[in-house]
Amino acid sequence: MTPTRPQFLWMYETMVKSRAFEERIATAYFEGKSPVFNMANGPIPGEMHLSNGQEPCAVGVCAHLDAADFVTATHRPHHIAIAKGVDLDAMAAEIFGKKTGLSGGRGGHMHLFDARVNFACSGIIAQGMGPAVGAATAFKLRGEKRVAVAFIGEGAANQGAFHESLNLAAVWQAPVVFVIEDNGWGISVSKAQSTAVPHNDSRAAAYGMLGHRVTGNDPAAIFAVAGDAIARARAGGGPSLIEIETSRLAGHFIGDAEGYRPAGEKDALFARDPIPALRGRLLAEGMMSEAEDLAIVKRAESAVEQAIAKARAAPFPAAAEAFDHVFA
Amino acid sequence: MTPTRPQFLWMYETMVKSRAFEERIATAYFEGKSPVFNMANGPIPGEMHLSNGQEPCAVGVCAHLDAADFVTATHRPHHIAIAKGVDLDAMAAEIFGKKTGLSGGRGGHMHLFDARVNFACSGIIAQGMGPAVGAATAFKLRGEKRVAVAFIGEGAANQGAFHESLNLAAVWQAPVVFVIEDNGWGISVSKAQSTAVPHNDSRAAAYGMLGHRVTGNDPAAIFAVAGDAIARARAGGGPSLIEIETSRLAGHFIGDAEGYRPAGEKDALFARDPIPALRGRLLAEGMMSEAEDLAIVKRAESAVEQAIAKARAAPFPAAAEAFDHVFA
Amino acid sequence: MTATATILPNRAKRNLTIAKAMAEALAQEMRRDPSVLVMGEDIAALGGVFGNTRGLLEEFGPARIRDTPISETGFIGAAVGMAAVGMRPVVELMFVDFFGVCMDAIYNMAAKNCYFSGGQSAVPMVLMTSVGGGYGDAGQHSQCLYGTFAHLPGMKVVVPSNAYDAKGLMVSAIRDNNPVIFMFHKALQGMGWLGTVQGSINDVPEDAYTVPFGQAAIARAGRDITIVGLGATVHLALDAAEELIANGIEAEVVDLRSLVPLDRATVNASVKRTGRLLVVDEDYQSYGVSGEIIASVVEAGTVLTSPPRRIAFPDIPIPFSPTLERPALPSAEKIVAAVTDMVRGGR
Amino acid sequence: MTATATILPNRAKRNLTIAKAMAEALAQEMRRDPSVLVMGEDIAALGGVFGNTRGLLEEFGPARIRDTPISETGFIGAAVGMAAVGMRPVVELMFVDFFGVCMDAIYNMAAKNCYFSGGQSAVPMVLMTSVGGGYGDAGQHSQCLYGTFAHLPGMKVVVPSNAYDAKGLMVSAIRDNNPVIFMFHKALQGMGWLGTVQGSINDVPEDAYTVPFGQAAIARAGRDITIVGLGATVHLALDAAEELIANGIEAEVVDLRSLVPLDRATVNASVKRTGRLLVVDEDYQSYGVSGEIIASVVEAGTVLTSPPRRIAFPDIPIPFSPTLERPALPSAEKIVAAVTDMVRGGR
Ligand SMILES: Cc1ncc(C[n+]2csc(CCOP(=O)(O)OP(=O)(O)O)c2C)c(N)n1
Ligand SMILES: Cc1ncc(C[n+]2csc(CCOP(=O)(O)OP(=O)(O)O)c2C)c(N)n1
Ligand SMILES: [Mg+2]
Ligand SMILES: [Mg+2]
Repeated sequence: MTPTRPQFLWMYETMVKSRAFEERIATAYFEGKSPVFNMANGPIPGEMHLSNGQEPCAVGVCAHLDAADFVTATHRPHHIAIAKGVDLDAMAAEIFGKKTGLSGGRGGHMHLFDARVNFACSGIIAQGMGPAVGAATAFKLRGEKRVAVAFIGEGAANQGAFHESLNLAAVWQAPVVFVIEDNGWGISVSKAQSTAVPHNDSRAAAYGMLGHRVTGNDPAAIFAVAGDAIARARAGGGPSLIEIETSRLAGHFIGDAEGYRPAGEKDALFARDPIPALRGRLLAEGMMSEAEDLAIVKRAESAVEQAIAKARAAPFPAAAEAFDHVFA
Repeated sequence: MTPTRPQFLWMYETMVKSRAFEERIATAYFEGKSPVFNMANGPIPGEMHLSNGQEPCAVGVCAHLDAADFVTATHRPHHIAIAKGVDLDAMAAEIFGKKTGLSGGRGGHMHLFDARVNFACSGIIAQGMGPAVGAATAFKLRGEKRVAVAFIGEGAANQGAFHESLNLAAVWQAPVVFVIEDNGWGISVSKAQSTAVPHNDSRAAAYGMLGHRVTGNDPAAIFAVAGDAIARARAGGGPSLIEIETSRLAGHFIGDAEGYRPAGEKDALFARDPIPALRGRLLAEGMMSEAEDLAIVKRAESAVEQAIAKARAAPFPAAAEAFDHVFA
Repeated sequence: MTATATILPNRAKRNLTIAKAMAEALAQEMRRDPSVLVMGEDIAALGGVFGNTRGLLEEFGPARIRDTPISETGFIGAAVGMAAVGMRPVVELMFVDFFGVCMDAIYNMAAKNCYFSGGQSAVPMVLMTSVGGGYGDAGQHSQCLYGTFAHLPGMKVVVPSNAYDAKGLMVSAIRDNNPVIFMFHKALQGMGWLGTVQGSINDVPEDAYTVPFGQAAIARAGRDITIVGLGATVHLALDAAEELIANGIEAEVVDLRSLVPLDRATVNASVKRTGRLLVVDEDYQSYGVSGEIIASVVEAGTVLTSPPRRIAFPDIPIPFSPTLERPALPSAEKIVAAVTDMVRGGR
Repeated sequence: MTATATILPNRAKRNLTIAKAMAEALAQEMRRDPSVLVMGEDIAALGGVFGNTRGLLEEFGPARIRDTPISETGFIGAAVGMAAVGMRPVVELMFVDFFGVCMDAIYNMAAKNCYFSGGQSAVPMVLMTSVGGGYGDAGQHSQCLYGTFAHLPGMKVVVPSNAYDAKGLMVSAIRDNNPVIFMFHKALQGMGWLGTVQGSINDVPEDAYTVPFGQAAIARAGRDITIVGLGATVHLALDAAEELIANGIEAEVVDLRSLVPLDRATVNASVKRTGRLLVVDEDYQSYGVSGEIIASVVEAGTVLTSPPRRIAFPDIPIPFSPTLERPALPSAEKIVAAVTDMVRGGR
């Protein structure tokens, strides 16, 4: 399955938008955090896990989804949220803790929920997997052609929920696709230190499931593999597992000095940044002109600028609102 | 690896002893529970999970272990405890809730502990696996030639702890062997209903681990496979996974009417009872005479009789003893 | 949620067990609402280890009555996802003692997703789970853990003491748009093999009805002391109250029925009338239900004639042997002794 | 376990953070006892997300300082097995909020195996885990869950408020033959990026010493009211006490230091002197620490001048936005207001 030109351009624009978003978030995050870096301060407090470098995973998969499909993301959710069509303004406002945020500032960056596009999160490693199996099972039960996708990191593939969810999905033949973003690290612990097999796609066999690995952090390759898996799920062909080789260009969270990385690793990753790579390909293959590129970048950046500006301008929730929505 | 004659005879005698034990326990369990079957009544209250039919798993594995090796068992632990050398008198007394029991009546039949022979239990599915990995890692760390074995049922192979423990064992190359007693059922749910793959040994590959399946519920075959795995672990060759086809000749617990079993299944299992099968083989191959058989059965039964008699005669713990040993 | 059953005047009594009342509520709600489904271990062909799903497989088939692998994190997580896309799953955690393998799905997702989503994504699910000891099932199969669940925000927690309440609370739970932990006590369940406290079997209207959450019941009125119980301890309190009459003491028994929301008003009003408070709880004593009830009463400024007391399971794992377990459990005898002491001027 | 440090008279002060005090305790015990080892996520090369294992990998190497996969059930279970064969593992659960993925290993095995084995098989292990919010980390990374752990029998639970106690409690924990849950509050940890309450940094003797469990500290003496706190709330109480002087109120501040065992005697004796009780807890309010402390005092028959009160985290998930989270947290301001009201004759 090869992306059409519009799909290529959508992927590109979404990646650019996602990266622009992360950059603006990083900038805002540092405000109020110097000279002393204290997570509690500034317009965005708390941990901040950026997705720089992992955009291909989000776009290659979400290109095949629409709002009715269900996605669960992790502690590192921005790129996926953006690719899934989560309202960018409300998402930015949520990250700034504002009343206009997706959940009025209750959730924050690790708990982005947008029911309109069936997007959910959990900050606990691998815990989004069970919900994805459940949503998919509901779709199957009701005879709907919707699918569910659970994103996790490669570190999460060693959590019990991974095993239980894959087995359950296979036993129930649920229309769900499990996507592992393999950036090689779980905070400071490398994949080799934590995972008994080189690649997690090989673990699909333990569930009689199809497993695929996509190398090169290439959106088109991801698009192809994810497209097959999602189409198969949608057609009643059951679940599958995809592991995508990707790169974490930011620290685990902002502030991570990454002293644990081997020398030179980070530079090598930057040299393979997937955004310039895709831009190069699109230009080289004549799918995008320089002018189109400029327009795309401008559009993406202005969407982000606008979202961030609105978020900054929005009011904070009142203290009493903390007590709302504990129960429905 | 073939059992020597003494090993064969030890396995046979241990199986006979284990079965005799279960039969005496069943008899005692029913006392006080008629005309109305109320689990709270009689000399042995609570749930009672018997191991009838699964003796080959215990003896085939434990034949390779000595007191220094660490074993974790499950809610169905008697056969394993007996094969591991847990003190039979203290074990019987524990099951009768007596002061002379392994833990003075605090644990009961699902919580048999005998530190003297490094035997531990958990009634929570698959939870003994992590401790086995830990004990094995400690042995490796200290340069001891001891191994650990975790027994679980095939239903437990779908629990998250299975995945985490196998991965951890493989990453740490711990001298541990995971043994699955596949009796085809997790209470009323068949293996096919719960497990995405036909055989769990295939799941070993997900951890870069050797996996074996032993069919036929045959102690000699189990002995051979377990012997290799344990020897390999002891020699520093790392963990492995063994799935053993076995049969649950009793209900899940005493009182289980087993209405969920397909017609005829139970009769077929009784026809393949491993104890007469082994007896037949030993007699046929001249490894045991009829007289020796009689002596073995007598010895086994009298050990059991004695243990049960002592247990019955022993005093109950005083109420105040409930407050002892909460902390060391 | 305030509708209660209209009991037809000449209707014959239908005395049901809690197990049957739960199964009936499930069946009726499943007929009414196609989004309701049941998942758990041994809940289909077996009808539930504790009988509360009996007959459902036959009527509703395996798509809606789903036996699961032994994967509590997986299938309780799945329930959260089902709820997110419009189903109303009822899941069973066979024994509450197993919460340790799946609590994240319960307390970090089911209980919080509504909040995290600012109300966009409610989690209408029921987790039914068996609690309680007294039948020799030892330390990993006999706990109540009421306090463990009630302490964590975002879940409603209900504990029926009888079949009427069980049916009505189950209907309320299924219709509620929030996660509800439905804790049924094994000694009240009506499974012969677990014995059955007879008081738990009572008249249950045939039609569906709701029992609202957050309304404690005065199980027995009395003026000398308020005994607060829940689930099985309500019956111990009632037995004790009956005996106490001989001592000239009239005890009021309050059945909490739900822990979240907690009906502090009814408890406080009762204690205001009686001036004395005894809490009887089968859960571990410290940092649990008994402390919360006492604190709620005294912080409200209610004046007590004698210091409040509690009878709870001591802070020890639950021992197996009946000679260890039974004396450690709350009992009518202990209640009688404590109440007598409190009313007759013990400290 | 009653030895306390001999502080040499002319010794220079060594003001340490809790993180450093914990790391020092670990290093000293590891030198002393080869059976001590440390496991957890990011505790080796990174030195622990919260700095409490910094330097250990360099000194003790990867066999004893073990980074783990993200498999809490696996490695905490492994610690139970290690303890069974003679090791003294110290494991880290990075945030207490993650207990839901591994609680069985903790409360059904670590906490009960000693009992189940009748004392044959002790479980000498330490589970260290970070707690607390206030820095915008939202609902799955900001909880305290003190009550959750303290409610379940078989584990000791300690909560240091300062570096001196942290070192001594850690040494005690490692030497204890039982599972000890060591809950360190992020705001006190001394990691710059989390801010640091300055009062948590104090003078720590170089040599190993123990702080015994079950002995609350009178962090400040006063005659008008007893404020009970633990961990971070001790400092809020101290700040409030300082302010209250201006109102002519002398508050006594009790630092519980351990929840299990709980030093009810010290709390009761203090309340007996002051006649008033305010509990300040950052954990969820209901069914937790605050209720237990209040119940413990009133059931002992201690006579109070005014009804006891509590300031705790409300029964809501922890919100992200600072304008929602901060007002929900306990604060010196809230304490001052409550105390003033209580002492100046509010109800
Ligand atoms: C159950 C659980 N354990 C630990 C953590 C802490 N934690 C947050 S992110 C992370 C690393 C995750 O690695 P990976 O799954 O590879 O995702 P990545 O961060 O690389 O995107 C850890 C250990 C957690 N959130 N949940
Ligand atoms: C985590 C957990 N879930 C459920 C149970 C209840 N339970 C006890 S035994 C059992 C079936 C176990 O099946 P299997 O592992 O195949 O062992 P078997 O009983 O066949 O020996 C179940 C579901 C439990 N003890 N622990
Ligand atoms: Mg990663
Ligand atoms: Mg089985």
